[in-house]
Amino acid sequence: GENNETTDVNENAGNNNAENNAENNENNDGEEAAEGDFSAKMVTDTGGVDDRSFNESAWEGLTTFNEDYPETEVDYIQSDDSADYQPNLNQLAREGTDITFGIGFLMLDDIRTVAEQNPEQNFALVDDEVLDGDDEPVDNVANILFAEHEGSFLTGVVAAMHTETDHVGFIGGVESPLIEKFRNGFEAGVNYVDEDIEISSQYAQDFNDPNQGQQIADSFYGNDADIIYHAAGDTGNGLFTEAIDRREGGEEVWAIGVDQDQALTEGEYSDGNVILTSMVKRVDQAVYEVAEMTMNGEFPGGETLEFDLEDQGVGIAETQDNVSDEALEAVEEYEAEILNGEIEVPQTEDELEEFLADL
Amino acid sequence: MIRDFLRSRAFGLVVPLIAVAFGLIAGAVIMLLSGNNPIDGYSGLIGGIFGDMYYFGETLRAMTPLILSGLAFAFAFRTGLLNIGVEGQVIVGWFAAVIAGISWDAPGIIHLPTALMAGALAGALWAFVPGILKAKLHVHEVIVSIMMNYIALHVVNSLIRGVFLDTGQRTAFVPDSASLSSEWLQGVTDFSRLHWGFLIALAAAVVMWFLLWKTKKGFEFRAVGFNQNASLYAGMNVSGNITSSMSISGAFAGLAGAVSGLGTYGYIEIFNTFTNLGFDGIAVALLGNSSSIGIVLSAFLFGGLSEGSGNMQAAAGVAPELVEIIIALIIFFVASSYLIRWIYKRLDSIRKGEK
Amino acid sequence: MDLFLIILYTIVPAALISATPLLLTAMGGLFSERSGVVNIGLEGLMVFGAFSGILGTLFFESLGFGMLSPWLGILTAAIIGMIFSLFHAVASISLRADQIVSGVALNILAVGLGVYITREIFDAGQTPTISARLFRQDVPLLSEIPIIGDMFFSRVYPTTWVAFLLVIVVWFVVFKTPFGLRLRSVGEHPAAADTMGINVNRMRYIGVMLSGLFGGMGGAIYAITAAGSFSGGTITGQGFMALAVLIFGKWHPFGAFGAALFFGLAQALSISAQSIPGLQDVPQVFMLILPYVVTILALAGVVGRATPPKAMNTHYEKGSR
Amino acid sequence: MDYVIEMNNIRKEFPGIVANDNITLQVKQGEIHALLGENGAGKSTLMNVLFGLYQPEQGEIKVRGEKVDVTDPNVADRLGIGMVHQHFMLVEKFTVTENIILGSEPKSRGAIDINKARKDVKEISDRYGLRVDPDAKIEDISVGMQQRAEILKTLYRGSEILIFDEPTAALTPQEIYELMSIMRNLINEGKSIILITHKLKEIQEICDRVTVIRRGKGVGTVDVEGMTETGLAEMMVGREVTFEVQKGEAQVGETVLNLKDLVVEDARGYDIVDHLNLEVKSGEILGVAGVDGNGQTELVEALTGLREVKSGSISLNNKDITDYKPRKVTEAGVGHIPQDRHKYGLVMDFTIGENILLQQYYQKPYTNNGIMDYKKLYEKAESLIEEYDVRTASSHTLARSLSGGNQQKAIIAREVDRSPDLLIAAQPTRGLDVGAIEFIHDKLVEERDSGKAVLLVSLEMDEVLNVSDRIAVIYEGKIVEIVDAKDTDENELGLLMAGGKQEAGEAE
Ligand SMILES: Nc1ncnc2c1ncn2[C@@H]1O[C@H](COP(=O)(O)OP(=O)(O)OP(=O)(O)O)[C@@H](O)[C@H]1O
Ligand SMILES: Nc1ncnc2c1ncn2[C@@H]1O[C@H](COP(=O)(O)OP(=O)(O)OP(=O)(O)O)[C@@H](O)[C@H]1O
Ligand SMILES: [Mg+2]
Ligand SMILES: [Mg+2]
Repeated sequence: GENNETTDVNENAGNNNAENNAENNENNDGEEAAEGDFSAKMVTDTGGVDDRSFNESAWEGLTTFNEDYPETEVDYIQSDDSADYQPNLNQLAREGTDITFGIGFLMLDDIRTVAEQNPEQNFALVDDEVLDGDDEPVDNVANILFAEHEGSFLTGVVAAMHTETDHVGFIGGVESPLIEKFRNGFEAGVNYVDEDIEISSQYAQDFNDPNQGQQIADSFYGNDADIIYHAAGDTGNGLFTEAIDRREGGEEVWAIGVDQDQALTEGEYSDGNVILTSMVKRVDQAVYEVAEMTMNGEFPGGETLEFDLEDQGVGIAETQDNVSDEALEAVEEYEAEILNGEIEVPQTEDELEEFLADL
Repeated sequence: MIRDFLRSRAFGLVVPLIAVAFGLIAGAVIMLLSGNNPIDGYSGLIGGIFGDMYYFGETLRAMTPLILSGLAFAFAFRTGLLNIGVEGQVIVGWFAAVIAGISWDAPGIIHLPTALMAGALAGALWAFVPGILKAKLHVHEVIVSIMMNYIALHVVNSLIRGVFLDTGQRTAFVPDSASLSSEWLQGVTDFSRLHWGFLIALAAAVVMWFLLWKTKKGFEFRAVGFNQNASLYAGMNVSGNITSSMSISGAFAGLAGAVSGLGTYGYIEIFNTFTNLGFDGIAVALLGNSSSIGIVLSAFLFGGLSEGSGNMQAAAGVAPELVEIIIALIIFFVASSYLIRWIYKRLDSIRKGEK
Repeated sequence: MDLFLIILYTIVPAALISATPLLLTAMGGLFSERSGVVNIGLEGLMVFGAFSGILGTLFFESLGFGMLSPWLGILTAAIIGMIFSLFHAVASISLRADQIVSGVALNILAVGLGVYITREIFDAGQTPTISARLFRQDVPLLSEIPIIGDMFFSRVYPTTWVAFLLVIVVWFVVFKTPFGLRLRSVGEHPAAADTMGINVNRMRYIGVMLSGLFGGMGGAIYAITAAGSFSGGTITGQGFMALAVLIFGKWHPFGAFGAALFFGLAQALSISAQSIPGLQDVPQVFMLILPYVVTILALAGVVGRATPPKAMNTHYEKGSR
Repeated sequence: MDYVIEMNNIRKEFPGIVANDNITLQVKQGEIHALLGENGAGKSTLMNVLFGLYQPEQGEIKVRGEKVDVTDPNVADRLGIGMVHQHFMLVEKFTVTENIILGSEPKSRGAIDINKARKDVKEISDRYGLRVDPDAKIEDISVGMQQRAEILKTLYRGSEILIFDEPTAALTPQEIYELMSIMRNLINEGKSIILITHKLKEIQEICDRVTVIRRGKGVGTVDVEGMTETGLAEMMVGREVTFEVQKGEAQVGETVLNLKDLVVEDARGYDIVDHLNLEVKSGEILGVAGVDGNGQTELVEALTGLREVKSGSISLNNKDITDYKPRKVTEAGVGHIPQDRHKYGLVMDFTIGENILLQQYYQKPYTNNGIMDYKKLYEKAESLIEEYDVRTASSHTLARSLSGGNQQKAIIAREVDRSPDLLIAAQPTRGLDVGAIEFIHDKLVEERDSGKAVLLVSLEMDEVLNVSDRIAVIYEGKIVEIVDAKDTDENELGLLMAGGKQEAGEAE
């Protein structure tokens, strides 16, 4: 029964020194375990726990948490379709799970319903904000958001620094406000570096169609774009396929990955990797932190935690073999500008227009 | 004696039961081979179906649209048509029902029926296209309905995205006056999402049975399904019957979407892929031998297995895909009832030989 | 005119890429349905082909076969597809199951089994990405031909050309050889074939197994060229599209070739539309549904009635009429 | 005695029925041996046993004195046995040549050597006088040519012993005549033939000996010479059969059907019924005689609303019914026994009860306000099944499982029971045995005697001559002559059917 009043998002999210917390809580933990193991579990969306994207990342967060606190119990349930979300969330709640994570904004409504039905249980939603009928936050739900636009801005910067043709591309999965954040941030980043760089962008309207991803990439590269960023799930694999293919044919093209450091699993070709960089979203870290806070009796219920550049919740991938020093310097520079508020990265179409107008 | 039994109704029930048993045994073997404990797996599965009122309610909830999409396929099948387009009809039915729910206000007694009707009508309209093309131009209904599935997906998604988007990927919620959800049903099932759509689905099963086997139209639908020439000879309107039986099939499918939209979800979201309700409906119908009772029972099996699979994974660590394998094998064994009959005859003659 | 050519240069190669797996799988369906066995299970055959193609490629990669691996992967998929199709064959031929029912079961089984095994092997719902890939190449000499060369022979996957050659082979086998004549006779009038001493069920087994072989290749080529890995979502509906291609092509190899190409073109056009002046302003949804609408229109208007093999979806028992 | 074929004590059972019960059949070298029996007597079964399609439970088969085990058609083929099946075993979409070579195709470099095949077919067909077009598709050629293709199939394989199962059932008189001479050719070439037919005349004309079977049992084998038709029929049925249709004078009344300048197109858009005029009066049976393909099928289809009328008019009881839909035609008082009972006459997967009410299901008392009363439907069906002696296990049996004769009886029950003013009977006795034929002919006469008009369309000259009161001869879509049945004979009819009158007219 942790009762938290709504607190300032940033204030709370700023309190994210994971390692510090981990150490502080070693002692605490023994007591908790005596009362009964602390359990943190998650419900995946239909992508599954090994989607090489945020489900997988979230699960990594929980497993790391479990490694750090071996007395705790972590687990996940996989959803085969969106009708499963509610029963799965419910199942965990009924088991008395101390904190149940719903991964993905698709679970928004289900988590609200289940949270209302189980007011004693704690929940957290990744990628969206749960509000009740009166648009008020729900007490037993923590909301985890990411500043994807900020991370995408930085990949836009990298793309702008690397393009030889002054033409880059963006492939989106299904058009939605979330994916728009990626696109607007990216475009802002590219044009912030150089207003004259052309940006092609297209939605596949499908997260699961690599064939289409390849064809879109083909048409972008064919029209002289040399770097393409994707926020399109499996569809994005088609982008990598096309990039590899063109690389093997001697063309100097690049792809930019999303969510995880995709160069670790994708993009290899005979002479290196076609992935220039990736926009990483640290779902693992967010999940870890929220689990830890809950365990320590600091469940951020009713709050919205935005993980942004500042808390290193988003950013460019660690694999930087392909990124020029120049570009890295620029990234660092702009990152600082974002952090100190000089740059306000646009999230929506309207904000982007304003942003571009102001350049 | 054996011949009579093999032909009897009782045997008609025995076959699916044996098939289910075979399917479960095969599932157990697969679990063993992959290093899982079948007893744990199955107790998790059964717990996830009957374990408590919540799970049971969820199972009934899951089977609701499957009954309707099964009826949709079965109705067309009985009248000689292969409606592979149930999936698309479900999607447009879902969409139309939700839009009818959110776009105006009325007392529940008017609002809810209109929304349901809108769903059924949209499904019917979607099925009308392959129906009329088949009737008038002899275009193969299978391809047209496959194409209509994709068209439904893209058109509905783009309408949601462009016109009806509320937050995230979905529309606004339908108001209570257009909602099928029932606090009472949720109450007795411990907050499951069981809703009035369940009763609608059961009623629809009765309707299909009645329509096919008790009405004049049903007589004609079946006749046209079996022999168009003889039906023409007997004065029936062949192309009219093809078009209407396809549309009726689509109406069932549209209702399947409508009850999902108005009951389980309360909204429609941008679909990342197909809902699979339609494709599963094909399997439900075939497993249920395209009869109303059979469909209700096989929808229960489908709903139960897929609901229970979550618990099976949680309790015994068995991948939920196992359930799909089991379902496929059950369908296989039911379809191959010849095998079961053959084994039965063999056993019987061995027994006789010993006497 | 120039613009038109430029459009063709973009969409024709793209069309060839999407047409290839559909076409191969449709060839498989052709063998099966020409022998009288309906094959709604093409989807499942592609799924299993994609699964075994990726698995095979990964396996041969790990043995150090290098760039040969994807080809061996495709071969693996063909063989495993053939074995997997026995499920449909045994059920619908020997056990007299309804062919449609059995095909639907095959589809469900393929996804279930493919993902289940994937989980068992990789402890994940999807396989790792293959690193040995097939690459698009210019066809020597032919790509030098003006206009046509750039459209059809530049930057194509070698699998596309293998597929096209196979279409000719299929045509030859089905329409020019004794085997083909017998296969077709079994699909048209099994009793007649039986009286001519042809083993009806054996021909049908062969027909279905060939559908497994081609469907497996189709799925594998899709997975290897486009996706690079296998998961439950790799094949979503391509098998049904292949079925449509088969029917649209009136159960004829060249008809299916035309249908697959037509379909590929419509799809490629829908994707490239955004970079084509004049089409840019058309709302995307119209472009997305274009391939499907055009197919329906073509069926309704130009192509008209397609008569399936007469004995399709029937069982043959000796002496029955 | 040297028999080419000896089938001794053959027994073949099907679930619930003994189709062949201890039957013995011995065929001499070089003879045409008839096999005679009612529908369902077991003739086809016996031949399928000989051809290796069925395995007998008991009995032995000797070919040229040697005991053989015919396990499948390939064995029969090797033994030189070929069979022309009752239901054609031809692939409709294949060409004649393809059908003939199927299963033993000449090859060159892996492909079918189609040129050699065509040449071989041509050679054999010339040798036996079997005119066929080797490149024509089966679906495009006449039944007679299909028949010849069937025969060629056996000859191509070098069969010495040929089985013909009811080869003449679907042939026109000309084609039958041609077939007879082909059979004689074959005998002259040293082959032996087993012929199954229901037409006693044919047996008398061409066969040497005849084996009769009744209900699965052998009745005996006799020389044809010295046997009368009546004798054969009695042997077969086990009772006396009358061939003359018993009927009194026609009591002719008002005109019921009146066709004026009727033009109907066939599928290819050709005026196959060409300004046809015809009247049928109550109380008479008007027979339409003609060679197949002279517009009979299209005429009947136009009359019953199944085909569009291009011009001209149809009136029934002085009411114009041109272009009525089938149901309105039926309700106006027309009954129709269709030529193709499987295509139009029956829904094979419906029960026999549902089929018997196929024209009335929608009326009271079977349907009330759109709701069917199946109890009433089956009650009615059962009384008709009884009245028309339809042999079926029950009214709930699927039509598919009835024998042809009984299926036809069910159709007749349905059409006659409604007591239509005009009964159109198209080839009502095709393929039926004499008992069934007798029954159907009696029913037609009964209708006529109760003051109805009957239009009988038949390709069988005997039937037309025996049953009709007046005969209209159709040639190239026109009625070229109407004669009184009493005043004409086969010769005159044959001449008229071949267009004799027109030629005579043109010559004038
Ligand atoms: N495939 C079968 N399965 C079961 N019973 C059969 C089968 N074929 C024939 N019969 C039975 O065997 C009996 C003999 O049938 P058969 O076809 O040999 O008769 P037939 O003398 O050729 O008749 P028809 O003159 O009508 O051709 C039938 O009455 C039927 O009961
Ligand atoms: N495959 C079968 N299975 C069971 N019974 C059969 C089968 N084939 C035929 N029969 C039975 O055989 C009997 C006679 O059939 P058959 O087809 O020989 O009659 P028919 O008068 O020759 O018909 P047709 O005019 O169509 O040739 C029927 O009573 C039918 O029930
Ligand atoms: Mg017979
Ligand atoms: Mg017969």
